[in-house]
Amino acid sequence: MSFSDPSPLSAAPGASVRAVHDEFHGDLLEVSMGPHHPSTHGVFRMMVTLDGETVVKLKPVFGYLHRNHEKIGENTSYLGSMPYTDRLDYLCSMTNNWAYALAVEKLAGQAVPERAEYLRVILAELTRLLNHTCLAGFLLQDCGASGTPLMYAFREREKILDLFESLSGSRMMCNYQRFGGCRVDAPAGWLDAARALTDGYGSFLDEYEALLTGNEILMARTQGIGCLSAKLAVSAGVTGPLLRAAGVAYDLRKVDGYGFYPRFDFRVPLGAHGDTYDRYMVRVLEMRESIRILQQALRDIPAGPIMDPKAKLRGFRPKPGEVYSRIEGPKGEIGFHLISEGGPNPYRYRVRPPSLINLTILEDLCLGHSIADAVVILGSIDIVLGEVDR
Amino acid sequence: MSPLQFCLIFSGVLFSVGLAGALARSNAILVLLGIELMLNAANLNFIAFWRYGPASAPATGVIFVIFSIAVTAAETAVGLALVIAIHRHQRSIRLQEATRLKG
Amino acid sequence: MNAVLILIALVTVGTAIAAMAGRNLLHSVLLLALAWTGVAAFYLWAGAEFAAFAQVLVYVGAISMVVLFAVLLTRRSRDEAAPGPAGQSRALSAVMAAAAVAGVLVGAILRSPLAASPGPAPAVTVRQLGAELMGPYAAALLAVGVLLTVALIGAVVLAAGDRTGQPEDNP
Amino acid sequence: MLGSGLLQGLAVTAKNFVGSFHDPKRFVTTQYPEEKTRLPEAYRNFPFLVSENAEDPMGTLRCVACQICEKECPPQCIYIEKSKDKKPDASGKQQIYPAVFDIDTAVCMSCQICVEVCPFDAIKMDQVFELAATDRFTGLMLDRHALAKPNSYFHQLHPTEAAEVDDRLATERKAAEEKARAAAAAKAAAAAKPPAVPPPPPAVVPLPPPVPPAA
Amino acid sequence: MSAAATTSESFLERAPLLLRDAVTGFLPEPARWLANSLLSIVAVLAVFGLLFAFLTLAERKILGRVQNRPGPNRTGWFGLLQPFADGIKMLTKEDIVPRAADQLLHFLAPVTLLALSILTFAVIPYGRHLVPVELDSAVLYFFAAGAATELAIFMAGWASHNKYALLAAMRALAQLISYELPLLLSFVPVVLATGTLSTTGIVAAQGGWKWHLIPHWIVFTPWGAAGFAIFMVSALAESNRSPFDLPEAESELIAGHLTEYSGFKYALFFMAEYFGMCALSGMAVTLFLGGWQAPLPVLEFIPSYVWFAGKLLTLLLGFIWIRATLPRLRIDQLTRLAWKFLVPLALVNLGTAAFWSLTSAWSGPLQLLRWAVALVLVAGPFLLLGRGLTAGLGPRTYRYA
Repeated sequence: MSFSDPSPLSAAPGASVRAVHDEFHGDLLEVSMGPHHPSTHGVFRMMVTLDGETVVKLKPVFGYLHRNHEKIGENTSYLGSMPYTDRLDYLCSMTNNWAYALAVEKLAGQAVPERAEYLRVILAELTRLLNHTCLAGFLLQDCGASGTPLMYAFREREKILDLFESLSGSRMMCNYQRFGGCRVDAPAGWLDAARALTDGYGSFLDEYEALLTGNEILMARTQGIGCLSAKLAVSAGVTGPLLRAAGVAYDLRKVDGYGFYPRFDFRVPLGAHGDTYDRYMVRVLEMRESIRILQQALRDIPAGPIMDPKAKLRGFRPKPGEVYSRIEGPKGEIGFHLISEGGPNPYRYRVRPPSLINLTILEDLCLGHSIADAVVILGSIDIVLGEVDR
Repeated sequence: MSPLQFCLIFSGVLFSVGLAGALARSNAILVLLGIELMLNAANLNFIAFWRYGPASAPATGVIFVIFSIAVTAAETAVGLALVIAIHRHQRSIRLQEATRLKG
Repeated sequence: MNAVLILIALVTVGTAIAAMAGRNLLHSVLLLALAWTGVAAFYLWAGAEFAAFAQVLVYVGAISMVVLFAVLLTRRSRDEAAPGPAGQSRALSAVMAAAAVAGVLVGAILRSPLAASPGPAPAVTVRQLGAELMGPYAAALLAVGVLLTVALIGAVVLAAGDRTGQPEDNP
Repeated sequence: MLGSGLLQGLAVTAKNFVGSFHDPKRFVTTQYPEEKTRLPEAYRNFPFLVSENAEDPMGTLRCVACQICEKECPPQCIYIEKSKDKKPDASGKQQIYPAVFDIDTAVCMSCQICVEVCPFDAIKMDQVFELAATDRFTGLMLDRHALAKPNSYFHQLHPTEAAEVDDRLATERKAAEEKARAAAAAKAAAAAKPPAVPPPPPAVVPLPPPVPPAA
Repeated sequence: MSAAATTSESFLERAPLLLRDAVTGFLPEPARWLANSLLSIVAVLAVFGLLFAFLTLAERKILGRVQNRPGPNRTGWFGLLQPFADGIKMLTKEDIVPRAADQLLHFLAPVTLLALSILTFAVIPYGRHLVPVELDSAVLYFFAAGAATELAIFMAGWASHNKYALLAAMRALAQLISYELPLLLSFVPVVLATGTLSTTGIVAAQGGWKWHLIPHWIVFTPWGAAGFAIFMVSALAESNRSPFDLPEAESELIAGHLTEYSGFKYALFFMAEYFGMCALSGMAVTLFLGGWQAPLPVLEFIPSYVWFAGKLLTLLLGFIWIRATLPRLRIDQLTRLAWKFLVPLALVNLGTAAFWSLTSAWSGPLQLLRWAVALVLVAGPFLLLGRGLTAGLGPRTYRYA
């Protein structure tokens, strides 16, 4: 009987599942969750085999949102792929832009002015705030809170989106970075607005944590659920907050030190258990660190040009070569692999999508937990189907 | 036919229906339910005699029924636990196949 | 009031027969819940209010739930497919035996000089019941309490099975 | 203690409930059709073609049908056909003009790359987002008549950018005039003909009065 | 509605009775009884039907405000016509029955559920003279009718022939079996203290004030407060409200047992859920909050039914507030909460109540001792069991690389 599962804390993921399975052989229920399901975060499908309410098998099915992104990238000019990267992880277009711009700049040996680098850091950290805030909201929605945390998260997200809109012209599909800088300079008052938002964000996080972090129901629903061991995380190529929640200190901002990150003082929070609660808390703590980075960057940002004067917009043809460039996106390592043959289009264009690679461990995390936990674990992995399916 | 007789016949018929079910069906749960029905028929008698019978202590019949209901609840709980245990061992709740005492 | 009594009897016996004869186990359980409600209606008709509500609470509210739960837990068992010839003959003999019992009972009841006392239903309040239970029947009450506790524990032990003995195989 | 976290959460929601009645920082929704948020200047939606003159939009389009935007458009939603003949543009110069200029807004992804690559500042981003149509094939396919908007409209939408563009165009035009004049002078000098050519008439077209945008 | 009003009471207090007599007074005696019963049925249905309509609106408005948005405000003044617009929408929607469904049960489930939840309204005393049916064992009747509602939810889940609905049916059963017990155990001390199972008797026993200030409501005793808390938690679970809305957990099971219901049948489920919530809240008011009794002697001029309505609405708002805040439990946690926390707590509470009623004669310093012992008996098990329940859970500290 599945209702008498004594304590999920004691069981490693998948432990004794097979034994239970054998005992009730033939009593399994196969449920297709998705592609239209309220909590699969898009058109994603989980073929779940249930014993009572316990997941004994889970097969993720995706590709419903496949758009041929990489092939289009090989047939579009370098610049023309930039707006498509917005649509990979549509919550984090700024970091996608940056990762792509960084790859092309590396390919073309393009320098970036200082102000643009600062702006990129600011925008990336704002994106991280935005993404983690949304994730916390969605995670709680998956836990069954009737929309309240999600609405608070969206209220704050709107403020960041307003900033993006007044800077780039679009809330989500920013298309802001260019090879050699940023497209336009921040309008008058933008940096002050960003400063005000950054200063107020801490109090929002305090309130949000008061609502949720100490909540016994949330702790019962997330602690000890979906434990990801550091070993599995590393061998599966998991990156981002998931990896850090599993206790592995790996943050590309520290490891690669790309952009101007080495100039800023920030810490990398690490979890000890690798469970859903750690994944949630690591993100909350990362947001607090992001606020610190933002405060430093907004204090130090210099005046100056936003675009390298040598950068070419039209007729951009990098010399032949091959690069892989990556940054620490909010969801993990987002990387672009480009091969140029000297033409206006890349010969090969390949994305390393963090969502997809993090999603591969879904079954390992879910086995032995109940169907309600599977939904929460999926939420804590933080996927965006635009990026998974591309 | 006096009302008491009618009530007793009602109870007797209900008892027979339960008996028929308990004997005829091979599904353990249904057999259990047939027995429940027979117990209910007995309870009906208590109330019928309490209502029409010669006056005794005012609450005797009702108290008997209450005790009976409590005992039935216990019986069902144990019976169904047995059914589940049988199901676990035999993959079936047909009583004909539950022939072994040890699983 | 006799019309009400006849109606109650007909509904109760009818649902009971349908439940016992039915093919669908779940329908049987739901019909039986109805039959139990009919019995409760009889208690109510007879004036035993407390017993009627207790009957509904225990039978419809608890026992039928537990039975349904058991039905769902054992729903994939390979039986009830088609009763073989052995099953049919058994059913026939069972019905005959039950009919014989019914015949004996009804005959006996009809022959017996059972005159109903014409008086009104004996009134019994909850307070009276409580006093009786705590007074003359206190020992029986304790015994039932012990029985229920033992049954509960026994049921848990039986249903829980021997999960602890299984090897923990970590994949 | 069990329950303290729950009570804390209840306190937060109660605070928000009360706050939604008096605190505009908490109560952030706007009642959309009646009440509209102010769009930032940078806001972009779909492209439009800038014409110098509101009275004669087709005659004064800045677009010279060079087809760079058509080529650069990532989703390829622009279709241009060059004219066979030449017509005078706003400055009176003979120019090729777009005989056909269609943008399929059902395909357009508002990336603004056409605006960035246009060397003539002829295509800019509009801010009208209430574009619902009953026919998805023709209703969202905008031709050059639907796309042409006067420069004054551009000034209304993006005043900073429009001023910059006007400045730049004016300087370019002046430089072109200077160059033309210099070339003419050189030519005259080379021809060594004493009577100097009179300077050409000023080519600046007065801006039309601002018209309200078609809402 | 029975019990003759004494003329010494205020006009407003007697107003419903006068109204009833004005309508049915001319009828001869047996017909009058029938007409009176019908009238009370109509009155209960009308009042609670309207309450249901506006409760849905209030819930959406309050949820909206908690979430910093206005809630429905387009239909009518402040969205007041929203429930009626919803009703029309529900009525005009297509009624879809899956082909593989058990047609009869699929139809019967919402009807049974609604009928049973309306039955529970019969024994609640809405005011001094407003009790539709006076029964000697009214509380038992209430819970007998309420217990059967979960059967209907099971029917809905099973008859839909849908995997989500089946899972929901299993959950509904597990939930019912688990929470029936603490619900019943939590009010046993009340019966013990008042010595009656009749709702009118229980309310009457809570009349009067200590020092003309503190009402004799059961909730103002240590065991009463604990019992009230247990009752309300179990009532949340029994009425399938958040955080115990597992049968219709939308993030896991789409809509649970409602997945295959549409149109008016869906509306019936919705209505039954709210009726069940109202009935359980009404019972909580009756058992623990003094029913229709006024909180202060000086406030007695306000009619009793107004007090009842006020208390009822307060509890309902509490339900909504909780829904706006808390995430959902998991099914095993739900059952564990019932069996390992609420049931033992309720049993200990029974002992506390027994102690309380045995020591009712204590006075002076002994009175303080009585309070102290009772408080320890309430708080001690709560803390101990709570620690057991949340073992291994707690806030964590994090290290930084």
